[in-house]
Parts: sequence; C-alpha cells; structure tokens
Amino acid sequence: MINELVFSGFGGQGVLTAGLIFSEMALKEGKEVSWMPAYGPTMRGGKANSVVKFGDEALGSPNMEEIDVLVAMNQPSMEYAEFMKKEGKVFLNSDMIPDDTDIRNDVEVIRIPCVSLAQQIKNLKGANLVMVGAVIKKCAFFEKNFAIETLKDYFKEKGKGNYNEANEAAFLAGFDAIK
Amino acid sequence: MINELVFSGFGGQGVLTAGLIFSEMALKEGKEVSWMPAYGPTMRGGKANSVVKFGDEALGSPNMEEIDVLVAMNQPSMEYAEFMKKEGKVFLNSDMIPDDTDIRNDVEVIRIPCVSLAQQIKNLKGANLVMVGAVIKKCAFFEKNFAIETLKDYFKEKGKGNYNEANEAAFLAGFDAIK
Amino acid sequence: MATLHLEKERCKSCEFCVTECPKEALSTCEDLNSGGYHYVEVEEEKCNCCGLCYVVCPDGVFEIRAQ
Amino acid sequence: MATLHLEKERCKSCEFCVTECPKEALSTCEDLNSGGYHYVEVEEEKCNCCGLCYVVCPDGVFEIRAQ
Amino acid sequence: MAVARKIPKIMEEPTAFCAGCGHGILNRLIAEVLEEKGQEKNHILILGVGCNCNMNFTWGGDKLQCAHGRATSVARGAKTGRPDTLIISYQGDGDAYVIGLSDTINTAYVNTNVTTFAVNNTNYAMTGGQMSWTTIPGQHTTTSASGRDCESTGNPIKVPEIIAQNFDVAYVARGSLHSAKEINKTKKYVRNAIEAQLNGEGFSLVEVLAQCPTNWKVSTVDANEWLKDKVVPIYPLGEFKKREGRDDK
Amino acid sequence: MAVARKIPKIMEEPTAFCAGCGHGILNRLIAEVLEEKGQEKNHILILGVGCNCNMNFTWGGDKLQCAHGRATSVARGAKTGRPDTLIISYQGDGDAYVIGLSDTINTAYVNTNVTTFAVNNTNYAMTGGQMSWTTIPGQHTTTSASGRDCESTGNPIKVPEIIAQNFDVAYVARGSLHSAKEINKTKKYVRNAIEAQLNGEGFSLVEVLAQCPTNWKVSTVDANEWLKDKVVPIYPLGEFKKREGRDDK
Amino acid sequence: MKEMWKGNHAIAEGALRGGLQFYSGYPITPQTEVMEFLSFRMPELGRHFVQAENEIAAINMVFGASATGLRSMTGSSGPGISLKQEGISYLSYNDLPAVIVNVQRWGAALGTLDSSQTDYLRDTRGGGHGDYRIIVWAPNSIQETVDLLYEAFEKAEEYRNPVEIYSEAALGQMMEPCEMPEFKERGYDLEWSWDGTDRDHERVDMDQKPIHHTAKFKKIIENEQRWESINTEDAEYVFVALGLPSRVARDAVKRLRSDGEKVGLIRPIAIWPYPKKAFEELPEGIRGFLSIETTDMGQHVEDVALAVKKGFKTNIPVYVHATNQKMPKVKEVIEVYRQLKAGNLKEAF
Amino acid sequence: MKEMWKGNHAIAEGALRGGLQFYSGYPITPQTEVMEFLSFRMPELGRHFVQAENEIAAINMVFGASATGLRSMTGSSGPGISLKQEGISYLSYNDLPAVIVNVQRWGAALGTLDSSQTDYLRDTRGGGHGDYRIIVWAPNSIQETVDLLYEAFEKAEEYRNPVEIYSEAALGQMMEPCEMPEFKERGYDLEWSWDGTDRDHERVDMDQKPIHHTAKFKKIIENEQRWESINTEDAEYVFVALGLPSRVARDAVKRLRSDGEKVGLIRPIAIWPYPKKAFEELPEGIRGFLSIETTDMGQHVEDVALAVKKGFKTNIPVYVHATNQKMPKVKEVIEVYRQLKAGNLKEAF
Ligand SMILES: Cc1ncc(C[n+]2csc(CCOP(=O)(O)OP(=O)(O)O)c2C)c(N)n1
Ligand SMILES: Cc1ncc(C[n+]2csc(CCOP(=O)(O)OP(=O)(O)O)c2C)c(N)n1
Ligand code: SF4
Ligand code: SF4
Ligand code: SF4
Ligand code: SF4
Ligand code: SF4
Ligand code: SF4
Ligand SMILES: [Mg+2]
Ligand SMILES: [Mg+2]
Repeated sequence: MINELVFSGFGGQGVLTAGLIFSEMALKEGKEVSWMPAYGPTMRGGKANSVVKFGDEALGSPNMEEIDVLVAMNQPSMEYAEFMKKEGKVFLNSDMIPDDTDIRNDVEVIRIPCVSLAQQIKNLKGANLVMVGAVIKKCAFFEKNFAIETLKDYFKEKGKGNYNEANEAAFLAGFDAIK
Repeated sequence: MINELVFSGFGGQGVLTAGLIFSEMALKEGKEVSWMPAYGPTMRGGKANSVVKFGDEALGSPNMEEIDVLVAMNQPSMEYAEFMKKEGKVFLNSDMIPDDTDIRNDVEVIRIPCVSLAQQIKNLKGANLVMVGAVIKKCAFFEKNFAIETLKDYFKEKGKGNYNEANEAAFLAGFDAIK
Repeated sequence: MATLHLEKERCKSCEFCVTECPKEALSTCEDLNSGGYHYVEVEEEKCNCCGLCYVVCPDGVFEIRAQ
Repeated sequence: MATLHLEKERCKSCEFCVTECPKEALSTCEDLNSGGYHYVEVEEEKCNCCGLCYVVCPDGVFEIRAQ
Repeated sequence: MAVARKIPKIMEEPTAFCAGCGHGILNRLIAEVLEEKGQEKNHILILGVGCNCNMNFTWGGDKLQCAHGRATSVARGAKTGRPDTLIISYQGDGDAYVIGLSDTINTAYVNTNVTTFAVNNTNYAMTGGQMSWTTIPGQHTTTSASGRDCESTGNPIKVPEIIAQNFDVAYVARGSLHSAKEINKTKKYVRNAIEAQLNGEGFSLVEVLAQCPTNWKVSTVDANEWLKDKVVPIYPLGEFKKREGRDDK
Repeated sequence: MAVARKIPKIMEEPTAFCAGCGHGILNRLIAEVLEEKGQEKNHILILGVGCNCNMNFTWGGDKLQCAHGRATSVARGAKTGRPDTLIISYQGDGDAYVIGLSDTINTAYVNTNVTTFAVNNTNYAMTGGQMSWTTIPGQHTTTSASGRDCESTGNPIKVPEIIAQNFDVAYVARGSLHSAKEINKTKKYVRNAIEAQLNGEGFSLVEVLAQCPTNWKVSTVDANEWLKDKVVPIYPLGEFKKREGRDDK
Repeated sequence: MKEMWKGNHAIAEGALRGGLQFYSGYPITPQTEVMEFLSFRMPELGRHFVQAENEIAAINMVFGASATGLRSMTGSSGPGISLKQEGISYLSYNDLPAVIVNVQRWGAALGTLDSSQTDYLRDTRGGGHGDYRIIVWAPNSIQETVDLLYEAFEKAEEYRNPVEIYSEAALGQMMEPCEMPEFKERGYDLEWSWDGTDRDHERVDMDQKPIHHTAKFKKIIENEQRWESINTEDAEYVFVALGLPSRVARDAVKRLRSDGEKVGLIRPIAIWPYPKKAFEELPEGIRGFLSIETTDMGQHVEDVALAVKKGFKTNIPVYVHATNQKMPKVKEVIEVYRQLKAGNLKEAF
Repeated sequence: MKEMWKGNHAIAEGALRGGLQFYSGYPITPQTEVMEFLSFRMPELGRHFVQAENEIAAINMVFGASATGLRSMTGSSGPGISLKQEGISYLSYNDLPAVIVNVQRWGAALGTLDSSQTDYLRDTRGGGHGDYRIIVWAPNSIQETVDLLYEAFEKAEEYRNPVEIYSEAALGQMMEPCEMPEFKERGYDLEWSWDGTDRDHERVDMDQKPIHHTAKFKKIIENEQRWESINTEDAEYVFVALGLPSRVARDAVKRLRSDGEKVGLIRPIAIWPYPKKAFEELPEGIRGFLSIETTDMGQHVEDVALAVKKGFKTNIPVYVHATNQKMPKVKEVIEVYRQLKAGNLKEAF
C-alpha cells in the first residue's frame, strides 16, 4: 500500500517542512519514500506544496496522482481536492478556509484552526506542525512518540533544535485537536 | 558518353585553369560539365589537380573515378594513372617526367615537352595551354578554332585578354606537337 | 494645488517611500492589499507633493495630480 | 673560433638572413633543395659568426659551432 | 514646487519583481524618457535573460526576448532591420558582463548605434543568487557561501570603465538607485544614452546599480543602505564617456 | 663575438609554415627559453586553431590541440591538473582576441598562472586571409576587399593594453619579429612571461607581431618592411605590465 | 544563360537572388568562400554584410535581423554550426525565419577539410535543446543549390522556421554550369515582425507552445517532403542517398540496370522533413534498401530504417555503406550491391 | 545508512564519492543546485570548483583538466548544454573522459522549468558535429543517480569518452532515501594523459580516426547496453520508458497485470548505447510497443522503432504517448493502453 500526502499552502507556511518531516518518519520505519516539492512554474503566485509518498513497494511518480491525505493551509490549495481518492481525508486550515467552501462530498473533511492553535501556544510559525500532529493522530501512520522524536531530530539536524519544545507543543496541539 | 579528364601538377602549373578552359568549351557546346579542384588534404605538399567531366547525360561524382585523359605536368601526377580506363590517354610533360618512368602498358602515352615548347615561344606560363592544345588535337573533343576562341574568351573575362596572342601561340604549339 | 494619489493595489510595502519622504507623511498600514502587502498610506496634511516618493517607488504607486 | 653551418634542406628561401647579415655573406643559390627552394649559401670568409642570421631565420637553418 | 507626475503608460501593468527591486525603478526611468522623447511606439527592448524576463509580461512597449548574454548581438541585427527605431538592450550584470562579455565588448568595438542598460545587482538574481563578476569582495552568495574570495575568483569587473577607456563609443555612465537624488541622476544618464542613439552618435551604455533585497537577504530598506555603503564605493558613479560637445547636459 | 648557437631540440622537426612566416621565429624563441629554463620535458603548449595547428606535427614538446578560441580556458583546466607544469597557450590573433576574447579576458580576470602567446599577423591566416580585429586600417583581406573600413568594422584591437590597464595580472608585453633587434627583445618578453609562470606570479601575455607574407600577398622580404612600417606604428611595442619588483629585467 | 559557378559562390548569389538582405558569419573552411563572396557583393547591392566575432554572435545577429523583418542568413561548417545550436533552437521556437548554410567537412572535434555528411543526425534532429526541428535541404548539384536557396527564404517565412542548406565541402568547391534566376524581393509584409510599435507578434503562451509548435512541425511534415525517385517502379533493391553521393548512386543504378539488375534510387532532397512518402509509393516485393553515405557509422540509415518500418507491412532489411571521409565510387557501390545480393552484408536494421 | 537526498545534491555528492576532482559550470535552473552544492563541498574536500564565465568556457576547462588527468565534470540544462556541444564533440574525438550532467528542463529556446526529456535526440545522437557518440545514462531514482555517478568516471576512463547523466528537473528537485557509497579514488594511472613530458598520448592519425572511433563506439555498443525489463516474459504489449516516466509506466504495468493484461516494460538505463538487446530477448507474439515520454513530438520512440525493426523478423507497430512538459499519470497511461488495444491509436512507426 502506498500513501500519498499533499501539504499545500502559501510559501512561508511550512508545507515543504511538513512533508519532509513525514518523509523522515517513513524513512526511519524503513519504508520507501519520495518527497517532491512544487518548483518552477507551479510555484508562481507564491503557492507552494510538497507531495510525500511512502509505502513498502517501489514508488512510481513522485507527483500528485491520487491523494490520500491533503493538508490545505490556504484556500487556493483546495484546487488539489480534485486529485483526491474517494474516502480520502482533507485537513483544512479552518482559520483561512471558510466553512462554506465547496468541497467534494466523497472525502472526509477535518477542520483544524491551526493558526489559532499555534497562536495559543505562542508559536505562530508552528501552524504546519499543528497539522502534522493532527494527521498523525487521525491517520495513525506512525506512533505518537516516534513522530515527536523524529520531528525533534529533524530540527536538531537543521541546527534549530532549541525551538523543539515549542515544536512539540505545536504537534501536540494538533494531535489533541483530533478527538 | 561521359569524358573524364584530369589535369595534374604542382600548384602554379596552371592545372586548375586548364580544367576550367575545357569546362568552358563543354559548356558552350551545351554539354553537362563538372569541374572539381583538389582542395584541402589532397592538396598537401603543393600538389594540385582538377577533374573535368563532360557529356550529354547528368553527371555522377565530380571526383576521379575512371579517367579517359590524364594530363600529368609532373612526376607525382603519375600516381593517378591507376585510375585510368584501359585505352585511356596520358599526356605527360616530358620535360619533367623521365622517359624511363614506369607506366601501365594498357594506356596510350603521349609525351609533350610542354615546358620547352612554352619556352620556345617565350611564354613559360603557357605550358598548361600547350597541353590543352595537344589534348584538343589528339582527342578531338572540340573543334580547333572553337577551342581557341573559348580559350581567349576565358582569359578576356578574367581581365587577362592582353596575353591572348601568347596564349594562342602556346595552344598552337601543343596542337602542332601532335602529328 | 496638487494632490498625491496612491494606487494601493500596486504597493509591495518596500517602504522606500516611507524612508525617503522629507515630511514623514507616509507609513504602511495594518491592512493588506490583494497581493498580501501592508500597503502605504499618506497623511495628506503633511504632504507637500515634492514627488520624492514617486521617484523612489519601484512599483508605480504614486501619482501627483496638479489641479 | 666559430663556424657557421647551414642545413640547406630546411631553408625556404625567405631571405630574411640575406637582408639581415651585416657582412653580406649570405645569398640564395641557383640550386633547389628537395622542398623546391633556392636555398641560402654562405661565403665563409665574409662571415664573422655574429649570429644575426640565426636570430631571424624562421626555419632553423643555421648553427654556429664554437671550436 | 509641486509637479504633476504620473507613471508612464508603458508601466501601466504592475511589475512582477520582488518588493524593493531596483528593476522596477529603472523600468520607470526608461519608460519616462521614452515618453518624453515620444518613443513609446518606436522602440524595441531586447531583453536579456535574468529577472528582467518578467518584463515580457509587464512592459507595455515592444520587446524581444533573446538568449542569455546575446542581447547586444541581437540588438545589432535589429538595428540593421529597423534603423529608425530605438533599439535598447536591457540586461543584468551576469547577462551583459559575464556570459555576454564578448557580445557587449564587440558591440562597443564596432560602436553600433544602440543602447545597453546593464542592471548591476551584484548577483545572478534570476537563478537564485549566485556569484557574479560584479559580486563585491566578501559578499555571500549561493556559490560563494563563505564570502567572495577575490584572490581566486577575480575582482569586481568594471565594464563601463573598460569600454569608455578602450573603445570609441558615444556614451558611458553608471548610476545608482539607492536614493531619490541618485535616481534622478540616473535618469539623466538614461536620457543621454537614448538621445545619443536618437542622434546616431553610436553605442551608449548605462550601468545601473540596483537593489536585490531578495538575494542579498536583507530587508528592502536595508538594501538601500547596503547599496549605498557597500556597492557604490566599489563602483564609482558618473559619466565615463560624455557625449561629444555635450558636457553641459 | 662569436656565440655558439644551435636550434633547440624541440625545433628539430622542420616547421610546416610558409616561407618567411613569423610563427617559425616565435617557435624558436619559445623553444630556446624552455631549454634555457630546463622545461623541455615540463610544458604543455595548448594550441589554438590557426596556422599554429601545423605545430601538432612539428613541435617537439608536449602539446594539446583544442577548439578555436578556447586555449586559455583549456589552459585553466590543465593548470589545475598539472600545477607544476608550464602551461602555455599558443594562439593567433583571431583565436585569442576575436572568437576567444572572452576566454582570454576571463583568464586575465582570475589571473590564472598560465602564459599566453598571441601571434598577431593582422589576419585569419589559416582560413585564407580574412579580416581580423587586428587588421590595420585600409588593409586588404578577403573579407575587406577594398581595404578595412574601420568606421564600420572597428579599430585595431589592443588586448594587451586592455588587460594591462584593467586586470590584475603578472606580465603583459608586445614584441615584433621584423628584425634581429626586435626578435631579441621579443625573446626577453617570452622569457619574462615564462619566468613569471615559473614563479607563480599569475597570468602573462605576450603579443607577437608576426609576418604572414602569404596572406599579405607580399614577398617575404617586403613582409618585414610592411610589418615595421605599417603594423608596428599601430601596435606599440614594449612591456605594458612589468613584473613586480623586476623592472630591471 | 548558363555559366560555370562554384558551389560556395552559388550559395551566396542564389541567396542574394532569393532576397537575402542580412548575412552575418565567421570564417571557417570550407564555408568561408560563401562569406568572402558576400563581403563584397552585398555592399555592392546595398545590403548588409557583417563579419561577426564568432558563430554565436552571428546567429544572434540573424535572430535580431530576422525579427525585424530582414531576410537573414548565416553559415558555417563543423564546429561553427555546433556553436550555433542554441541560437537555432531560439529561432525555431520563436518562430523566426532564417537560412542557415552548413558546408560540411568531415569529423568531430577539429575534423578535416574532407567532404562529408557527418552532421546528418544533428541537423535533422535539432542539435540544440528541446523538441524543435528545422527544414533541411540537401542539394546534389550547383543548379539545385541555387534553386533551393532561391526558394529558402519564402519557405522559412511561410512556416516561420529556419531552413538549413545541407551542403558538402566538395559541392562547395566544384563548379558546374548554372542558370542564375532574377533577383526577387519579398512581395508581402511580415506583419508579425518587430517594428517598435508593439504590434501583434503572434506570440504563443508558454503552456500552449508544445501544441502550437507540434502543429507547425506536423504541417511541415505533411507538406514539405521532397525527393527524387529513379527506377523504383519495379525495383527489388532500392538505394537511398543524398547530396553528392546520390550522383554516384544514380550512376551505379544506371549501370546495374543496363546489366538487368532491378535497382532503383530514392534521393531525399528534404532530409527534414524526411520523405517518408517516397517509401510509401514503392511497389511491393522490395527485398532491401541500401543507404550510401559519407559518414563513419551510418547516420542517414536511421531515417531510411524508420521510413521503411513505417512504409511497409513487412520488415524489409536496411543496409548501409558508409564511406567515412571518402566519396564513394560507382564501382565500389556496384560491388557492395553484389555482396548484399549474395547475402554477405549484415543488415544495419 | 540511508538518508533523504535531493536529486541535484545526490548528483554532486555521488560524483564526489566517485572521485570527482574538477568541476566547472555556469548557473542555470534546474541544475544550479548541483553547482551550488559543489561550490562549498569541493573546497571542503580539497578539490577544484570553478564557476565559469559561461558554459563554453566550462566545458573547455573540463577538456584541459581531463587531459591532465583529473576526474572532471560539468553540468547544465537546456540552452547551456546546447552551448557545450562543440566541446563535447572535441572531448569525444580526442578520447577524453569526462562527465556531463544534464538536468533537463522543458523546451527549446528559453523553455520553462518543467521537467522533461526533450533533449533525447540531441544527447543520444551527438548534438555537436561529426560522427561521435557519448554514453548517456538515464537514472529513475535518487539512489540510481548516485550509483551511476559513482561509476561514471570509471566508464568514461575505460573508453576514454564522455559519459552524460541524463536527469530531469523533477528528479533533481525530489528527495528520496539514498545510501551514499564510500569515497573512492582512481586506482590506476591515465598513462596517456598530458603531464608535460610529451609521453605517448595514444593519439590517432587523422585518416585513421574514423576507423579508430568506429571501433571504440562499436565496443561500447556491444558492452554497455543497460536496461531493466519487467514482466516482459509473456508480454503482448511492451511499454518503453525511461527516467521518471518509467516509474509511472511501471505502476501502470502493475495495475494492468492485476487486471490480467499481458503488459511489460523495458526501461533503458543507458539510452546510448541503446539497449537493443532488451528487444532481442523478448518473446515472439508481441503485438505492439508503446513509448511513454515527456517530449512534444516523440523522440525516444525513434529508438524504440529502430530497436524493434532490428530485433524482430516481422514489423511490429510502435506507438507513442508524448506528454510534453507534463509528467504522465498512471490512469492516463492505462487509458492510452486501452485505446491502443481497441485500435484507436495510430502507430508512430
Ligand atoms: C545559456 C544560458 N545559461 C544560463 C542560463 C540561466 N540563467 C538565467 S538568468 C541567469 C543569470 C541572470 O543574472 P543577471 O544577468 O545578473 O540578471 P538578474 O537576474 O540578476 O537581474 C542565468 C545564469 C540561461 N537561461 N541560459
Ligand atoms: C569554431 C570554429 N570557428 C572557425 C574555425 C575556422 N578557423 C580556423 S583557424 C581560424 C582563424 C585563425 O586565425 P588566427 O587565430 O589569427 O591564426 P593565424 O592562422 O592567423 O595564425 C578560423 C576562423 C574553427 N576551426 N572553429
Ligand atoms: S510627495 Fe513628497 S512629501 Fe508627499 S508623500 Fe511623497 S515624498 Fe512625502
Ligand atoms: S515605495 Fe512604492 S511599493 Fe514601496 S512601500 Fe512605497 S508605495 Fe509601496
Ligand atoms: S653569422 Fe652574421 S655574418 Fe655570418 S652569415 Fe650570419 S649574419 Fe652574416
Ligand atoms: S632566413 Fe632561413 S629560411 Fe630564410 S632564406 Fe635564410 S636560411 Fe633560408
Ligand atoms: S530576485 Fe532580486 S533582482 Fe530579481 S526580482 Fe527579486 S529583488 Fe529583483
Ligand atoms: S599563411 Fe601566413 S601565418 Fe600561415 S603559415 Fe603561411 S605565412 Fe605563416
Ligand atoms: Mg544580476
Ligand atoms: Mg592571425
């Protein structure tokens, strides 16, 4: 089974990082992974996204094909909903995407006020990690503590380990937002 | 029927010009003609030659293939004898090619002391035209007066018409050298 | 008399004009324009229409209208 | 004492040496070398082995042998 | 004194450059001069390859996108085809001075009656901020991560000076865009260059020192300071070759 | 005073140049200096494309034939591979100054520790005598049949001057081959250039004004006169950039 | 009136007769004579000749001149054409007409001055980047050289695409009688060309480019195949050859026919678009194709094989006789044919 | 240990592990990251990084560095590789090893930054002048990118010929887990290389060059075909795809197989020499081949057709699905296959 996750938003909303953190988790679990950032023309107009695929078999195209999980940090990201599998899950940033937005009704919609949640824990930049936490809880791709450790390692390797407490808090805020 | 003539010698011996004069004759007679100078690598070591082909049909390769008439102004030119047809004619400059030179015995050899003949009429540069005269007489490709007129026109067009008396004399010296 | 006009939608909030204005008449505002920039506003009473903001603006935001 | 030697086969008859020789000791001869050039000869009694011919010759014809 | 000012029609489309990008200012200066001279409908901008490629979608006059570094050669051909049209190459420092060095020098060499504006932002901006031959000593770029080492990579190149001193051309100047005062001076240079071409005086080159906050990785406001304090001291401003008999201008 | 002189071993093979060709003289000068410095077996001549291609078959030392105009770039690569070997580009004026202008200037720009000998015979000899950027005003060539018109094709280019004045290099000079006296001076320049490289001083360039009787369509002897009377007045001889602390040489 | 013309001069004069207004080039043997001829002839005619500082500048000057409406040409050989590849890619994809002359010499790297066809694959497939093509015409006589150049600018303008004249060193050096056509001028405007007024250049949006260009190239493929077929009606073996070697092949066909051999010849005149239609027209029952070419490893043979694969239901073998830097001879071709027939030749495809 | 590596960085680090000593290049998207990475990593390792003034100087520096024995590399994309064609021709014909990286972007002229394979014909046929070829390897994963670069210098030195890595924008940008091999150094001397002593460079006389080089290229053709075949044993239809699109094709095969369709895949890894042997191995009874490629008009399909013509007695149709600047999707490939099977697709060859 291959999982296809898409993290999408404005540049600056951390959607590449969110994808990379998932990639690291998959890698550590010994899975096949590919991470594909939007680049070049698709990036025009400040849009950004990353596609993560992981699974046990060799992976095909690294591009969006049939999305299992879409994390939409802003309104324009909803255009990718068209590529979602039936029964797929879309995690949307309810702080920026109005409730009355039209969405296919054959997918499961999870609304997370990730900006507000991040603000609450005073880690505005952590909205993407809130989403990571929510996805982990909801989809159970990886075990909670393993996810947190991987996330911390990721930032530590980037030389940004000193924000890790705040990062963990953001993750947990998202994790706990899922009932 | 296609005629293949090769004029060969050192650079400066007028072998390109001799070929061009024949080309003009053939052109005037409404024949197909091609003139091909040696160039590039074949010219190394100061060697020069031109290949003239003419006839009534479309012409094939402009290069040496099966020579009917070889005009050899110097010793190294004799290497082309190998490409001659059986019964072909080789006109050799007997002032520079010793009589004891080895030549295939299935070709007709015509020895013309073209340098001496040219010297006699005080037109040292006309040795090539001596050969032209000899070939015309011997092979009768073209009529004598037509040949002389063409030759004169050729030089006139090149802006060298004032040497034409001497040029005619050279032609005649060669023409008359053939019994 | 002349007046200064701003086409706020063109503004990218670089603040070149803010720095250059001799009258300190310009400042970025809280609001965002559709490009996502905190665009610049003028305090008209301070402005003397010297045009320096026009000169330094990379995005053609300003216009001075003589009347 | 030194002597001037010419490797006539290398000569291309440019006459640079002929012009340059302060002693007018050099001249091209009637004969041709195998390259087809009227090569240069020296009148030894005129030559003082100053070496100027060596300096100007593009083809390495000269050699001066000290003895 | 109040003067009526309005951005030229050619600039009507909003630029596609980053916030605080010098290209935007220069775009306007050129557009203004073209308008002053009544050349809105009689010019072709030959666009080099760099951030100015964005002008393909915004510049309201004629434009021709060509290969990286070749704008002046293309301009030579275009001027032959349209001798009565203003032919202006608009290039970056990498385009005009590095990959296009030979084209630029040769256009000066034959003194073709065209104009080149070379935007020197001390880096290859379009491709993400690599070192250019104009990158200043010690400047950090993506290919000089620990600061430009001029010992091994050469000193900042000054093409206007080289051309003014060695070739028989009409006009050469360098301006900067870090303040209103310098922008106004630069406009004078732009005007001179275009006038030189209109009068058939020969090749004119104006180098323009421009902000690139994005790749300098500083704020837009700091970019002006950086330009003034770090870049201008290395690249002297002024006219290196004045138009003959026009020192007054 | 009699001096024992013998052409260097590297020159043993007869040259393949025309009679009276300046290339032959310069070949010997370089060979002599290499011999004096004991570098017969420690140099690579990077051959440009021009009549010097003949040296592929005659030069008795190491040589590497490269593409037209690229010899200095190839030299930069080769010097990296063999830092302790003399790397010398040997090029014509067309090769070094026209198609190779960018390569030559950039090698000077980064001041690579290599040496360039540029043989200026005021034409593209190898291809049959076309105009070069060094062709003198009024000179007849196969592409300037009625004499070079500098108004439309530019004035003779002086790359040594440009490089000496604008780039931080080790040594730049220009010599001529029209007389024994000038040949001896030129040899001094050749020696300086090679010494500069041996000492790791940086880029050295010697332009050598050379006879091309074949394409000038004059006799060999007249070629010397022509060189002296027509070419030298346009291309000043001497050292444009002396080696630091070595003005005595 | 027919006069003797040298191939390279015929290229130059033929282009002038066809309306050439702007030439820019850089010397290289064996193309230099084209440029030398133009260097005095163009000023004489009040047209624009530029000796460029290198091949890249030359093609880019052509880019500018062509965009502003001049009939423009450049030329070179071997390495010089390699340097122009980026520029050719730009011309084609910016829909600019131009004529490019390649007087081929043998070889990669510095190569030699020998006549050859070793640039076949580069020139027919676009040696630059991206999925573009240029029209390539390979004359086999001086008259045809002139005739093709006379037509080249119009074809280039019709499709807004470069046209290359694929000549060979020997064809440039030889002389043949040739009738020069009258001078002609363009009888129409290039309304899309650049004149400074920012009028419509008929430019295509980036994401529409593949579609736009594929359509253009398909149209060219459909309309611009050119070839000559000789004795193919009942042929059992078909030679395929272009340029000068095609004349050798023609002679070989003539001789073999007189010996009763059923051989024929296809001579592609356009080598892009390749004349696949010539193969579709052939009778059933053909037993083999032989490409005769002056390349080292066989290049044209790839197109022969592709055309044969496309044109026939069965898989007919394709052979190659590649003679490197040497012009083939009639006798040699006949011998190769006999070997082929005797089953001693291994097929290339 | 496996780590996530970005394709472009993997090229750089893979080359360094394989012994890269000298790199010279010029920025161009989407290859710039290779050079940016090397710009700090090479000095760190005491190796030689040069930012060149343009692509031509870069390849010529590589020429000099390679001749003097350094493991040398350059890289670019689109127009930049076009500019290197003359230099590549010189490298190959002077028998100099080197590695060239092409991270392809879509299009002729300025093109776009989209991932594509539109340089296929140029790179496999020699976009420079003359009858030369270079070895071209097309990886389809980051690990394979590294593995191929790790081997590239040795292969280049074995044949004294350039090796090109044919990558794609998307492959350069994406990340995958990858195991980096140990650093290696050349364990042997290049005795023919230039060291200033005028030792034997094993150079070949001009008139022997065609023979010498044809022999070299034939040897490469014989020994260096590389490919991967999937489910071809009993296939009725065979997909042929390389690089990233081959992964889409592989997924399509997987899905179609699970639907009972007899489809297989050939994935050329070397695209020159083209893996003709992969086709010779195939079973009888194949009904069609489908090339899946990100080109505009179909380029790789020519090689498929040539291999099919050569490999089979009968004439099996070859189809193409060319997706321009867009990566194909599995569903789309399956749909194309269904159309093909239903007889709704026109064969390309
Ligand atoms: C032949 C070629 N090489 C490289 C590139 C990639 N490239 C595009 S823009 C650019 C540099 C632009 O720098 P500059 O000219 O200084 O302009 P800026 O973006 O800084 O204004 C480069 C290298 C290209 N398009 N074509
Ligand atoms: C890319 C390329 N363009 C053109 C040529 C043809 N070519 C060979 S030598 C030469 C000019 C040589 O002139 P110069 O450098 O002055 O040397 P000279 O022969 O005068 O000594 C030219 C244009 C070539 N070999 N390669
Ligand atoms: S016109 Fe002058 S005073 Fe008014 S806002 Fe602009 S800069 Fe300030
Ligand atoms: S200068 Fe222009 S773009 Fe910048 S802040 Fe002021 S108005 Fe906005
Ligand atoms: S050594 Fe001097 S004197 Fe003797 S021949 Fe030579 S130049 Fe004349
Ligand atoms: S200078 Fe040398 S080549 Fe010239 S004539 Fe004298 S000896 Fe002969
Ligand atoms: S990257 Fe720099 S030069 Fe380019 S648009 Fe942005 S600020 Fe301007
Ligand atoms: S053509 Fe000129 S440069 Fe070339 S070998 Fe002859 S004389 Fe020397
Ligand atoms: Mg820049
Ligand atoms: Mg020269």
